[in-house]
Amino acid sequence: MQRYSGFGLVKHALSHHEHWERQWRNPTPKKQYDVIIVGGGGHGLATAYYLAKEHGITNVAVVEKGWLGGGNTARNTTIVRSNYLWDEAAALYEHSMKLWEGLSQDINYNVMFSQRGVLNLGHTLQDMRDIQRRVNANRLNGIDSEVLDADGVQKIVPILDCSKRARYPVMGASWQPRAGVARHDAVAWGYARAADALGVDLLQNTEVTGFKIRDGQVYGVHTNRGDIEAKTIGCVTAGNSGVLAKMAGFRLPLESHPLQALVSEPLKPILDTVVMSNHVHGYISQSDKGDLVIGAGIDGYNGYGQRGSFPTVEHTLQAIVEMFPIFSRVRMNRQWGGIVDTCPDACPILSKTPVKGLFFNCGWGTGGFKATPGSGHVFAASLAKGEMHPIAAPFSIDRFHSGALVDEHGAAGVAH
Amino acid sequence: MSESALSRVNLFDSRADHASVAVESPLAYSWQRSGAPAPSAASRVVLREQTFLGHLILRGGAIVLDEALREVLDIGLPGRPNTLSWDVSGERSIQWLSPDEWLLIVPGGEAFAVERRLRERLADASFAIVDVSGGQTLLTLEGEAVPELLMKSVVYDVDPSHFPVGKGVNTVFAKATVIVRRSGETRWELVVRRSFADYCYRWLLDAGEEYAIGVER
Amino acid sequence: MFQIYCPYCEELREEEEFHPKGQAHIVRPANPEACSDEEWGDYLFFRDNPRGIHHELWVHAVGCRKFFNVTRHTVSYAILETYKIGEQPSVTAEPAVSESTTSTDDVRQGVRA
Amino acid sequence: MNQQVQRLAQGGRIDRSRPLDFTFNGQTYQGYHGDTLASALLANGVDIVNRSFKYSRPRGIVAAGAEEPNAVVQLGASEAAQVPNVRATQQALYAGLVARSTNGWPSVQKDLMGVVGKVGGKFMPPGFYYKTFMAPASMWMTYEKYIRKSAGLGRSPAEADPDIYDHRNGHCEVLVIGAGPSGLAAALAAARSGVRVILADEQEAMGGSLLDSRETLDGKPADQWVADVLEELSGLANVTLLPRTTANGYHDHNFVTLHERRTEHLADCAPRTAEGARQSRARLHRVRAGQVILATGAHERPLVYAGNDVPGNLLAGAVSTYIRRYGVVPGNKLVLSVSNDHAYRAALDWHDAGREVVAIVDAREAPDGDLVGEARERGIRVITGSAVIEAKGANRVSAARVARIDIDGFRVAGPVETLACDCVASSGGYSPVIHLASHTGARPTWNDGILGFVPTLVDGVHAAGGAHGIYALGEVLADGVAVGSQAAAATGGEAAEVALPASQAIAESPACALYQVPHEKPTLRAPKQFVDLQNDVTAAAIELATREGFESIEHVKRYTAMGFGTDQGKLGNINGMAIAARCLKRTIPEVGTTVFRPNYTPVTFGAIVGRHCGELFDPERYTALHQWHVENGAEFEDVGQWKRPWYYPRKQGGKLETMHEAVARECRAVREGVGILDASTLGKIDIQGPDAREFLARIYTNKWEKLAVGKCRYGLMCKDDGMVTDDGVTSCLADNHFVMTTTTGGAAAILEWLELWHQTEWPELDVTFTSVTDHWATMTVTGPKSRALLAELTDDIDLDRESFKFMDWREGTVAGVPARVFRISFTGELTFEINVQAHYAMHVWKALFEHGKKYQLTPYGTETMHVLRAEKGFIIVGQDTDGSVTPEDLGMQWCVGYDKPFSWIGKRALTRSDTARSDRKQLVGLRPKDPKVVLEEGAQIVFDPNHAIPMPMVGHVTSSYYSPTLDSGFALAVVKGGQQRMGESVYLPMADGSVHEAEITSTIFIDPKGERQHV
Repeated sequence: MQRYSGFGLVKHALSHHEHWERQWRNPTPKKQYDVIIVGGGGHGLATAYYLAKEHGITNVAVVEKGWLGGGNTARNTTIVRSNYLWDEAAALYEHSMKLWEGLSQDINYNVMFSQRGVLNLGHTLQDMRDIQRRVNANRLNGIDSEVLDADGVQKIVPILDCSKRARYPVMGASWQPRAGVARHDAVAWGYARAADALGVDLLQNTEVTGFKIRDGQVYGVHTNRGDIEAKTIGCVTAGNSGVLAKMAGFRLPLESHPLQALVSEPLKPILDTVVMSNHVHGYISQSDKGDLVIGAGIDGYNGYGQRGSFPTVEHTLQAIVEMFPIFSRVRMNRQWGGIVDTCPDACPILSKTPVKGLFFNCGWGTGGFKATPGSGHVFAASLAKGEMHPIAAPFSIDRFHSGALVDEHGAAGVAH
Repeated sequence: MSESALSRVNLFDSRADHASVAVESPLAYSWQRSGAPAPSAASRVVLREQTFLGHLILRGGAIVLDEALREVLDIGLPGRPNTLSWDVSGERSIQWLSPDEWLLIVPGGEAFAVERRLRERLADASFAIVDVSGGQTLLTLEGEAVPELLMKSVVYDVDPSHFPVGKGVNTVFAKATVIVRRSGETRWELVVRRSFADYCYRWLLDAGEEYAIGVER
Repeated sequence: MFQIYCPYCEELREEEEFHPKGQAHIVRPANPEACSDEEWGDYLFFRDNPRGIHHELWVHAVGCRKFFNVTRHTVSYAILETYKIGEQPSVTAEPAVSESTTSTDDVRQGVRA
Repeated sequence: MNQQVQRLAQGGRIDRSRPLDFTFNGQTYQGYHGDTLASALLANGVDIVNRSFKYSRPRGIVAAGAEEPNAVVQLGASEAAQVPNVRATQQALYAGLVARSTNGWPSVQKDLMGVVGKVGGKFMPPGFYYKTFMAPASMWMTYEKYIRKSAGLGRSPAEADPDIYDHRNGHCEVLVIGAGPSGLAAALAAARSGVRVILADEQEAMGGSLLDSRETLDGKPADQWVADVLEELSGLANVTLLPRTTANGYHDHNFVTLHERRTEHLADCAPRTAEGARQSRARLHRVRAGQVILATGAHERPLVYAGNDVPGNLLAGAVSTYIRRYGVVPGNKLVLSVSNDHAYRAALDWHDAGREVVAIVDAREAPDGDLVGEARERGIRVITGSAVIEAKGANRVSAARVARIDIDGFRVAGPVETLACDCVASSGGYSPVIHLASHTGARPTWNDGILGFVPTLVDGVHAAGGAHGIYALGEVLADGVAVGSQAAAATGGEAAEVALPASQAIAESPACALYQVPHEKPTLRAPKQFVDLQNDVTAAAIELATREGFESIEHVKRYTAMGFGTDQGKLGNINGMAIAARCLKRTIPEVGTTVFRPNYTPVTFGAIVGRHCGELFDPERYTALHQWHVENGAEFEDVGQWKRPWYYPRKQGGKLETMHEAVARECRAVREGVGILDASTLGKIDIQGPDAREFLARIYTNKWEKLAVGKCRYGLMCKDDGMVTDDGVTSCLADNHFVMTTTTGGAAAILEWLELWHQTEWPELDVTFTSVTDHWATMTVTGPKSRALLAELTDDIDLDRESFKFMDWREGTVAGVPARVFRISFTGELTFEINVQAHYAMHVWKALFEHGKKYQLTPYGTETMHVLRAEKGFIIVGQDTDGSVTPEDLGMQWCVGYDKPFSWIGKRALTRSDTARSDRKQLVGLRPKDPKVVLEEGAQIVFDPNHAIPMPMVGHVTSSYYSPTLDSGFALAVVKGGQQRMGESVYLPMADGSVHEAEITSTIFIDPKGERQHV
């Protein structure tokens, strides 16, 4: 792998950039691998990378029906935080956060992880109770988190309307300083390049059309480029997980919904932190390019169309202008939609399945991007050992039968 | 008619004697808070509150209710969804709300008597009547700009060419729910829930500014 | 934004008047006590999630307040039909055989609602 | 005042009798009414309008419409009126307009960053930031600070917007987008058929390309036909004409958002109407159309050649537009580089304006169309088989380097000739404007015949004219009429005649496919050839991206940032794809296309928000007593959309009480005297029908079959997962008649919940549900003196404790008003809940206060209500529960009918393996060891406060207050296995490092036997 550095950049510039190498190969599929990862998004690529790096399993294929990082990795609003309420979720997201903190150096690719802090605003007494509960839990779980009052919020975001005039005045917030944003595409590309360098085959434009299952044990996949065999297969296909599960003969408690986001035209820097409001219902940050990056809730119906309904956008911008009246004259450049696979308890599934050797990692709902490194890390460990990693174990499919849900709806705030 | 049918529900006249009791319409607070711009020659929309009418929700099968209504009030149930009909005086109206739900509006003070007579007439049929007079109010909007004003407020198609007199729908009004009815060429009605009345009033004043909206009290 | 034909109001209305309520034709088991934890979990949480034709329950919340069913394509978002509670769809993805090959649950026989 | 040096003495659609002064970058200029800011700047000879984003290169105006990438300015004379990123080509000029370049320091003319761009440009290939700034790790945030400094174009205002925006929900049978020739023809055909038509066009004037056309219709200038059609359309009642209105988003089922700029052509703040009314600055039309016609025309593609970003490089069509529409010639000596006939118009217009056309450089070997012939006849030099390979110049084009090129071999095939000029215009063909069609998710298809993508259309959407690659005027008009008639017919319109005006047939020779022009040097070494001007994306960047393995066009776009600007790649995307295709040795359709997303052009946030902001952001729901609460100084709490009195601080010795003081006083009043609460916000549902009782038994956890008429009962509701979702008291009014109360926040959801079960599962039950929340006002009179007070106001209700028992209800008259009175209690005290029709609530409330004076009747709010109920261990759903709590977790087994015949909603789930665990978190009381401590709500509970982090947490505090009655803090909490741990100590480690100790107790702190409510 060609090592990236500032010095290297200068060298390349002097030779007219004619000597940059491919960031990853475009290999022909082999007949057999030790592990197949279905899905070349951030989570799948991270899984492949950690399989190779941490577990020495390099005979791995990542099978992607389109282009790498082309699903929700390419369509999210890039927020990274770990201030989840329940111990199980907090452990998972904090594990991820720790990996984020050294990621650029680890994979030699600047993912621009910017720890500019996240505020989750409270606008009602119940909001504040929930915030206190979550912050106290975070603290005892070793996650940086504090409760701010309205004045404290105002100090951090001077342009936020914290006045009493607001329909739902800001009463306070939770504040996680280590949280922030990252450059979404770079995460996929960085993992891809690093995994490729360790020998992982990244197979783009390769669509899984079925599983090869014998006596309840998976041993390969059918694809549009021929059959590929492996006795361990991890599916990391977000919104398409239900379709794949159906191919393997079982169901998942998942529904795929549109989640919309939008950006403004680029503006000179004006907002340095991430501001989220569950009650008024919107969240916002400003990218390094200057766009205000804005999102809100999911549309209530199932949809694979990568678009949602306009009223969702209207409500989102109403919330943004309610919180930031000075943005009224700013203009919305572009909107888009992702497909989020949501579980009934707003937590993911990291689980074995009724088919031996076949593992699923899905159901991240609106929380997928921030979990990318942690998800890949614990899923890789689970695939390598054939047993779920302790951090992943609470997220098995069984919980929907036993009732041991990890319900992050109630108190985690806007789940992004 | 069986006494027992009547006894199986609680028939209660919640209307007080308006002569001895101070009574406040749902817009009472709004008059105080937001005022009421007087109509002028420039007013292309004039708003009035028709206070303290009797509002009854009728539930049940169309056929039995239709017969009972004809007998008691001499109005037939509207035949089509999302329409309403009036009695000859124009003071009483009955509106389709759903296949088994209608809104009956009668002059103030009549609601309880009408309910009792309908109940007596309907006896053991499967039906329900609920007095909701205290919970909603009727606003009339009159003037040539009413459709324009409504287009700024409701998602339903209120173009007069597509919303004939006698049409009435329950729909989204700004961020509230109202019933929109057309009762004349340039006369429209809104049935508004009490707790949302101030919001709707403020919305109407705001949206009506460009039509020099006036309020008759 | 969808425009949905309400089978009770008998006209097309704007999506803002409706709420989606999940998959249609989910019937509560007649004898819950006889269900295993697994069957009960399936009834509570497991839903079809097709990429294609889907039958959904909607309610005309700001309208006639009636629940009804919608057959909708989850990629094109085209609404293929709407029909009342108690009726069956006329447009289905596959011949009306069970969707999933592993569907073992007698829980969801008899689609009534 | 500068001269309008480039303004022609005549011609154009501007009004020379109405000069307008405006300011750009601090300098005052003059233009005319009818100008855009861009045409006025060009008229004044302003070359540099901005600096580029990444390399700080000087940039000038390139286009005349929505596709302009460079002339993006900051508008606004005052702080509050600032508008970032306005395209000068779409901004009408008005008197006093103030605009500035968005980049460039200290000025766009002498920009210091330009030096950085020149030197550093080499070191900023695409994705350079992914490859650098990684060491040391701790420095990234510092690096980023500097990267951010160069971010953005314009700036946000720092003050709130003085203007308003609104919405209009439009409905029509036919929506025509674009009022060029095809749109006007389609609108006319549809309008004459009688259906409702909306015609929207983004420009100041309707007519599109006909406004600057060289062609005639019926022998008259084309804009005369435009005027005639518009006159007819504006006279038709079924037609709405919307100029200055851009269709920005196509959404499902023919829902289209139109952004109408209502005053932006007049001033930077919306002026009031003559009558003094506010008018909205912009209006968002939310249009639901039966049929949609996309008559959006086509955008011209520039050629990609070296130095193509130096000011003075323009689109050929823009040159024509500026000359013919605005009477402005953007230079003196033109070199035109083309791949098609149509673009020859620029040279002819330039020549007509009396300026020098140095040469037309045509990439084709033997063009022979009518326009080519006309150019040759005028003696204009036509150089064939060649192209401008490079424009020279620093702040303005000074020369064009022209050479023979071999398109297929992608190389320069002959000697280079340098032509002195100050303007290079180019045209590489036309791209249909397919944006709206691709908002549906439908991928467009490549058409080799027109060298462009044509839209794939969903049902009910049509394209007309240039939007699907029909360009000859006669055909465009015929297409418009045909499509308009077809759309109207599909929505029930009557067939109508539309006679087509006579147009000339112009013979054209076929265009050739040319995107990037080769240079003598290979792309990576050649001077920069820009593809996306706004984002400084070059042909070399695309080539480099493909070399690095970015092969999907989506990867290329994302790696280079191509098309991510505010112009969204309108000029550059096809060229970029063509370059990627060349590098990857594929065809353009193999490389694919990218999906355009809304918006077509940017839309003001305010317009999307409409009036749903400030006071009207969300409804405030009021009870019938709201005015009294306001007048009596209540502080309010938001509960759902309701405004509820939170507490009523009084002035004590000139000072307003704190909440703590007010609540203590209110609590004492209730426990010792009498208090009153406005409980009108509780949900109330009237339930009638013979099966009402059966229905209640299925939906509630507890039993209902024996509840007698005149009695009330508390009920708990679960979802079918066994988790508590609502609670309240339901009263039996008669055998077949109940009234249910719900939580304030849950009212609407519970009504829908009841309907769901009734309509979908149990339609055989004869029962109806009707909301009566707003009909009844509810006044809770509570405290030991409540009976005495109420006795003064009623003479027809026997208030005696034996005849009117706890959990009974009675009807009668209170203060002369018919009332239902319920003896239920949420405070633990003797309580009468008085329900009257809301119209009389104020009368009764005031009467109670009149008579209540001698009892010191005290109004109390939600905070006191919470303290009083918590002292009694009464839960608040949503505060003491969170969707993961069962009735058993709450210790409310007494409220669970385990042996009811019907397996009620929630029952089965209680026996699931996890739900049946005995060590679940259970509701208990907590008494802090230090009575002065009021535990924090949300504080986490541990058994071992000395455990290392992460510390095992066993529960949390759900409700916590100071109790004036106990003179101590107390709390409700959920604790793992708590119901078996009475008397044990738990610990609450706080953020400040302190650890509170508390004892687990019963949830009932006061009057455990419940005697007080029975008095």
